[in-house]
Amino acid sequence: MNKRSLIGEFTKGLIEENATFKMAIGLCPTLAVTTSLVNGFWMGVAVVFVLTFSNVFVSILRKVTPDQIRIPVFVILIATPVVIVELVMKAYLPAMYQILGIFVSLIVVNCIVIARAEAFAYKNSLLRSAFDGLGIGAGFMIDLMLIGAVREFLGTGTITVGSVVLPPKPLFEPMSVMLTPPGGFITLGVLMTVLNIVFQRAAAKKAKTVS
Amino acid sequence: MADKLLITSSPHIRAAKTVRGIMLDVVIALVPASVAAVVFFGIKALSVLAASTISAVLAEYLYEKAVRRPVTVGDFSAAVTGLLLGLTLPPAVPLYVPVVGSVFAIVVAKQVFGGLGTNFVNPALAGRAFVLAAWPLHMTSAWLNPLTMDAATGATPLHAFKGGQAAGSLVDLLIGNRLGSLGETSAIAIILGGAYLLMRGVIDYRIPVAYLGTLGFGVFIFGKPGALFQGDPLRGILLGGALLGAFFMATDYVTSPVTPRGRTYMGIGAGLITLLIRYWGDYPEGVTYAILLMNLATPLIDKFVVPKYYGYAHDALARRKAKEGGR
Amino acid sequence: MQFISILLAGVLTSNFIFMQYLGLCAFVGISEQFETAIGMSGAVIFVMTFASTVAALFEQFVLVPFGLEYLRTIAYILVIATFVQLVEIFLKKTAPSLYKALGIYLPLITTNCAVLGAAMLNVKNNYGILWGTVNGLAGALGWSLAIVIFAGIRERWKFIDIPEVLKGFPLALISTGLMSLGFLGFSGLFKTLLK
Amino acid sequence: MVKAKRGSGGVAVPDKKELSGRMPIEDAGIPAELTLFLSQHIGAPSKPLVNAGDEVKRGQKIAEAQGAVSACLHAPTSGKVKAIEPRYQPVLGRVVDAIVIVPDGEHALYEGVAPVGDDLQAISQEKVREVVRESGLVGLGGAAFPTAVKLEHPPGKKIDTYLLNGVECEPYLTADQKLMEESAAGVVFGFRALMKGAGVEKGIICIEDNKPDAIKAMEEASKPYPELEVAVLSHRYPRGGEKQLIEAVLGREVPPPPGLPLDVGVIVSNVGTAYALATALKTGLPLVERIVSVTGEGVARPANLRALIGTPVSYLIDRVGGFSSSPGKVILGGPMMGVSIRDTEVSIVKGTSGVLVLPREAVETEPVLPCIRCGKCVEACPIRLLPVWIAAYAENDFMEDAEKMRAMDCIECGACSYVCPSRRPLTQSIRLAKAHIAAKRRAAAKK
Repeated sequence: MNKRSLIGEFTKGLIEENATFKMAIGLCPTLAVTTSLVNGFWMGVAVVFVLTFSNVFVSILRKVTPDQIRIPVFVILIATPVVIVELVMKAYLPAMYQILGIFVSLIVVNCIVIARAEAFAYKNSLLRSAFDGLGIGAGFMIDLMLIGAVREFLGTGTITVGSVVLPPKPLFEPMSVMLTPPGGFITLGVLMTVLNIVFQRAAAKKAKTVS
Repeated sequence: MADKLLITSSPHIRAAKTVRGIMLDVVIALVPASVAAVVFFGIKALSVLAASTISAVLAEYLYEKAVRRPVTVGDFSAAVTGLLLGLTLPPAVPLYVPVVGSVFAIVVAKQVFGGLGTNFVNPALAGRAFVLAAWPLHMTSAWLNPLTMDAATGATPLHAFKGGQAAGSLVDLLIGNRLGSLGETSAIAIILGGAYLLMRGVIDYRIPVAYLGTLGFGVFIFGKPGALFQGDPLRGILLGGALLGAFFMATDYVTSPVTPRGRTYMGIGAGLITLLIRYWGDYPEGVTYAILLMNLATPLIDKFVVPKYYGYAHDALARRKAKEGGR
Repeated sequence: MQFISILLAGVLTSNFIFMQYLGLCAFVGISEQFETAIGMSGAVIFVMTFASTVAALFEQFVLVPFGLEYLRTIAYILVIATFVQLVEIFLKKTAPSLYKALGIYLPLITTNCAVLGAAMLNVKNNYGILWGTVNGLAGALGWSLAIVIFAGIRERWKFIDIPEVLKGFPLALISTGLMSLGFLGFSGLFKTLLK
Repeated sequence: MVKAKRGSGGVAVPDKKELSGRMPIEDAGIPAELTLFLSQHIGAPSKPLVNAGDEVKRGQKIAEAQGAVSACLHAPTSGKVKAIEPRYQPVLGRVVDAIVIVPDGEHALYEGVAPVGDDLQAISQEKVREVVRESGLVGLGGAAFPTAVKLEHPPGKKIDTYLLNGVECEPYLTADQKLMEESAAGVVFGFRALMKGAGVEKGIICIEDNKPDAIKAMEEASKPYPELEVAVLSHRYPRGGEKQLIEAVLGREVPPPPGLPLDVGVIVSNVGTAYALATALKTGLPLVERIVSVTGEGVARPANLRALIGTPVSYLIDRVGGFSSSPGKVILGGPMMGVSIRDTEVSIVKGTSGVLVLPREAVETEPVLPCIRCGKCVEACPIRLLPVWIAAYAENDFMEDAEKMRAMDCIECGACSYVCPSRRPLTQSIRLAKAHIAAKRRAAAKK
């Protein structure tokens, strides 16, 4: 396999190896915190931070970690940045910390983070791992924001970022169901289907131009 | 001539009943309830029913065209779903409620699983549950007074009944002269339709009997606040959506068990959950959720409640003997 | 009464899968076959109940006395991982048949966020040791109910003919949504009775 | 009179008995050629005793039974053996060896044909069994299982009841009904002989309530014999299946395959078989002819014909005035379990109870729709299986699951396919699974 450029390690996480829509991992927070765009954004930030640092730590220690106990080691290496994120959020974004609730702590068992540690950082250099973490994290953040935006728009009729409300007035009667669990599951299911179609079309187009 | 003879596997004759015929029977059975709705709630009722039915059929047609499948609107199942959904809505809901409900019912609850026969929840009820969760205010307050057709404030008779009040005369309940969703007010019209389905052999009596029996019995026990065994089972059954649910929703073939005994369990289970939600839950009525939840249990019921095959007793005996012999 | 209330909440009104979004990966991943779903359920019920107990004990006797609450996440995950490991060794020695049935599921549970989630929720709700254990059991029972129902439904999908883009996760998520729509009906259950 | 219970499953089928059931039985006469398959039914083929060119006479044995499940064959009329050659056997669906006889029109009786007697007291059990064997008697209800095998049951089994099957639950067919109406005394005599041959003390004659005349005739004829009773059953398909009959009349259930009625102390024979035994005892004539209902909306004048075994189907159809309209399907047997045939030049066998012609417009195939899981097939299945799942497994090649769901217990009665509103070929799919499983078991047994 050809080694990707560092930029490539970053961009692959956006679409090609997108956590939610391609790999379908880390589903719990994907649904639990995506009732609005902003929630999705902050959760995404937390994941980017954890993922980057856990990847870096794992990569640094990859040579000295015995194979048999690597999973427990990973867990500790992941838990460290998680605790940092928790403490920082609690201190500076207490309201957001309340909303995201236990799901910030649960990043520690998020399959994305463990999967990247196991499948990538454990086998790659520090820099590469850092970019991989950033990329996968960024992809995940985009996913969360996308789902959050869709649910917020349908569920409240508007999208609120800070003091900006768009559209200023709901154009239709908001469907509160979109903010509830059923709405979350169905939104994600439908979004996945739609993106599958998009990916499929893109792949078909690519195959056509190549041939 | 002889070489044109048809060769097929036996049997060589088929019963007259087809899927289309069955669905048509359901449509016919829904006519009394729909007519009653229009009589009591006028043009509003007609527009809601039309909106739900037309959008259901249209949604089925468009989805099937989009994924390049044979179009099955001719089997009337989409029309049945749309009509049933319309009948569960309050008369004064804005028209986008039936439209969104029908599209959700047909596309999300039915077609994505492969269409009629492979969906696992009753599409009409899923549609209703969706719009109920989407616009709870419309779904619980858009009532009209029957005949006068002016907007009604205040609670439905079911609400009063749960509070321990008499909730109207039995005659009014039977005819349908009360507040309520379009298709659930006139008990007589629903029973007429249900009787037609039973007579035509379309539905199995076990589900409605077990459902309404369980519900009536439960209302008798718990129906009066603060006292046991003093409830009014008749009003408990006539009020709310239990009749429509028992005859038309719980009996949906695709989402109810295939075995006779399983159907009895389905009815009992739906009755119990209805009681649970009605008396101890957040929602005023539990029929929709009760049947949806039993839909979820249906694959398990089908898996574990199977008839004992012919000659089973011999095998059971042999197994017992083998076990004893082994000791 | 509190016992019933916590149990009902965990199983019905705030079901881990349908209402709390906990343990989704395993829920979708291990529900394709009925027998495996049952096996996983057994393992989850066992581990989640007692992991809740152990975590609560740890909270009360280690974290709080020493003022180490900020290390809770890291502490809990280690406690759970160790506990699962111990259970595995213990079962292997004392109950080989049970180990055979649950063994392959046990390692998977460490990363099942429902287990850590249950322990975290216990702290959030101030449940203490006894009620924390009950809540763990309730959550596990609810999770198991969900996966068993879903496995029953998925068994029927062996033969369905649907577009490729819907297969797998999209369909699983949409159907989980429909199931959770049904579970909405339980909301507020027994609220009045238990006040 | 025995009041029968309802029994499991089953479907209400149209009667259609009035088409052929009004007129008395007619003689079909002698066709230009007779084809006697050496394999009339499952089991080992019989061994020919004649050669091409031989002269044979009516009642003369022309093939000998060989093997356990086998019966001998006799010449139905006098004539010349034209050839012994492979011909298409429609019921087995394959080409088998057949003795072809060109009748000489004399209809001369074979010298060896002599009455045994008509006093059952004077005939020993052993003699009855010998006559049954030597007359080539098989079950005339359709499956054509050699009767001798049933009578000579293993000594360990205790048989307490003999059921005479006059149910004829298949629509259209009236051969058994007419036989009971017209020759009740003969049927009762034959039944008593069968009971003697099997050493059974109690006999029950089973008839569906849609044949009041036959019930009356049989009650009349059996009155003098206290060991005989008549059981009247409600009309429901497949009440006349062996297992269903035992369940409905006696409340017993035969063990699953390979269980036999013998295992629950019962033997079942068809009324036609009883009558054939009566004929053999009284006149000495072996099984060379039978009653065939030639019926259906597709023939001009539906009737019951007394036809020689080996008569071509086309000849029988001509005897009832030919096709009334363009034929769609010609079926040997009834509409539920019969076999459709490609052309009418094939010949009938001992087990052919009817020739059913359905007009073209009645056999238009309807499109097969997806299963809507209405459960009607579950209610219809007389074995209480779940056809809905077995068929789905079979169609998708999950044969092991089909086997687990007891596909092998299926009796292929067709009730599930009949009721299916989606027109799914359930019976056919299950049959496929059975063939697959049977082949797998054979392969496993060989190892």
